[in-house]
Amino acid sequence: MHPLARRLEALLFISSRPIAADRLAEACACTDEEGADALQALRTEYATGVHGIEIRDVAGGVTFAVADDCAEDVRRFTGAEKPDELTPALLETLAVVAYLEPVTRAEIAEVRGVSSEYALGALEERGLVEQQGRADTPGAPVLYGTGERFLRLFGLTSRNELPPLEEFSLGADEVDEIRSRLHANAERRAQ
Amino acid sequence: MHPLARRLEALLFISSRPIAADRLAEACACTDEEGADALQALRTEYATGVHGIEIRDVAGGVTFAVADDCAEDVRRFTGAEKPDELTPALLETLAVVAYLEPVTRAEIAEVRGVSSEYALGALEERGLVEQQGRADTPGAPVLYGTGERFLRLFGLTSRNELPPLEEFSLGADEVDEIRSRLHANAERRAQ
Amino acid sequence: MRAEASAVAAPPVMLELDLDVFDGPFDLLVTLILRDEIDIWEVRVSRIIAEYVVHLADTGEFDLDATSQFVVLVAALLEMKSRLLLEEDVEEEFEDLDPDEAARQLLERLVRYSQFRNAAGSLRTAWEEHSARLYRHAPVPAGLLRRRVVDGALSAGVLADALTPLLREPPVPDTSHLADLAVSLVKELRRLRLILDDEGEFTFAAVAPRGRLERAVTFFALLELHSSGEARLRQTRHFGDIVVSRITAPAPVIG
Repeated sequence: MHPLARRLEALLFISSRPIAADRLAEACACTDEEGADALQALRTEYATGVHGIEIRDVAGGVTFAVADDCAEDVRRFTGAEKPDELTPALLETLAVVAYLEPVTRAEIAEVRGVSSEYALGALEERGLVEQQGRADTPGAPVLYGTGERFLRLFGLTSRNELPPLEEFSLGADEVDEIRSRLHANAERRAQ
Repeated sequence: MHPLARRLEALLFISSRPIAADRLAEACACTDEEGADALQALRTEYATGVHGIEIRDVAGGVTFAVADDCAEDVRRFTGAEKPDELTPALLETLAVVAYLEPVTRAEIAEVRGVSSEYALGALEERGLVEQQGRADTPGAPVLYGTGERFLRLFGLTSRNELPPLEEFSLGADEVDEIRSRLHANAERRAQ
Repeated sequence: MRAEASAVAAPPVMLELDLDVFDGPFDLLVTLILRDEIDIWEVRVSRIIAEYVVHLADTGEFDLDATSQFVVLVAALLEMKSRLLLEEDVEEEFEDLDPDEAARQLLERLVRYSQFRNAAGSLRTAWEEHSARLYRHAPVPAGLLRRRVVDGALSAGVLADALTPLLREPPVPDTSHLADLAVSLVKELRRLRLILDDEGEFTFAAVAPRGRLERAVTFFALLELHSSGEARLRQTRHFGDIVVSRITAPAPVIG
């Protein structure tokens, strides 16, 4: 194998976190181009199905992960459990944080229409949401955001990979339907 | 690569401790002979100089380790890494492990009242908590405990030096009493 | 809407009421209010609470489910009342806000919220595909660590501190203030009526006691005075002081 690729392999093996391409080059004291070539060689070596581990691009870097078809054996052996399911309330709160971060608890509550204190606590405990300082507004409320673990568990390289929020807009029909229902209500109340 | 060798590779990659040869066969649900063949195939694949990691035989079994000629890159990389803080959730989990070890994941979750999967993983990553075999109870859950790095970080020579819980006049050696009190409180909190 | 849903789902609160405007089971009263068949202004929430406290004392049975249900419904009634109270001010402030405009604003909020709800759906798909993937969580062997672990970098005392909160018994929830509240609400009403008779007008800040709970009781008493038509409440800006003025003439002095 490419000598530089071997060194990258050792780094990826040892690090518990994904490593960005420029940090890899830095650690190997090589140019970015040499690093990119070596990484390409490593990707070829670890193409799907060849080894029991694969190269994954997540959370702003590169990392090794167990190949999907070997995961069951590993899980049985290590007793590792799958992460707990996320309830709809947790997923919804997480979506608000991920799209609006840095975001305060009050802003989250405003979007969701309900207090999200419990959901935020549960997401923090699971390491999916973290406190990222305080806002410069009166009361200096805590700002929440997502971190590396969020990207990893959702298979994202960066938050930019989240589909644009506009993609999730309601269809024109649905908006019309809600509008007419609201108008009917307003009229009834005005009478 | 040999399909069974891929599964062994995944197991060795994920495990932070050496795995005994007979346990490898068991984990892959194959005969000892098949296991030995697969391991031999893996040894050939990872013969010195081929990859950045190698297979080593150490006390207790087989493990992956960084190839000697790649060690300097790894050191350069770890030297540049920033130390992580221990968040309150991590400290609490670490305290539960330190005072109750050996302890299962389920027991930690019960006394803390929240799933501690993420916290345990993060502590393992930092080398503060390690897997120490399996319990003799149904499902043979993994037992967690602290290790040498934990003692050094906290300036202890042995676990007997853990500070007594003064408010409760419990000594560090009174594990049974700490355990039963934690469980009683967990139950009360769940009501 | 939420109160309506829970009224269907949870066990009924077995409480017979005998109020000026209504005579029958509590659940029926709530249903009638929700259907706009009884005006909530006519209902004195403090009376309902007082009756429930008496009911609990009489039966000597404490049904946790039914009581939680009762608290939820009473809270819903109070919320409706306080909203109605605020409506006057809101209308003054946004005189131009016609029903169509209100509907438009609500629509905007709903549309925005539904984007996030749908985004949560797409996150679920990603979670199902990626969350179970296995990464290595192993410490770097000591020989490969340039940044060595510093002996005693952390004090062992923090471990004891971290464990201590878990060893402390969780406090028993104190519900005694529920009964106290009902009693002091009656007392507080009496006090405010006396001030109103004497002064004709006063402000919330001038009469409210110090404690948070006590202030809440004073506030509920104001709501009662308003609903019974005894006083008019004015608040010129949000979180500003509330001016309370007498509506009914004081009883004529005879002889």
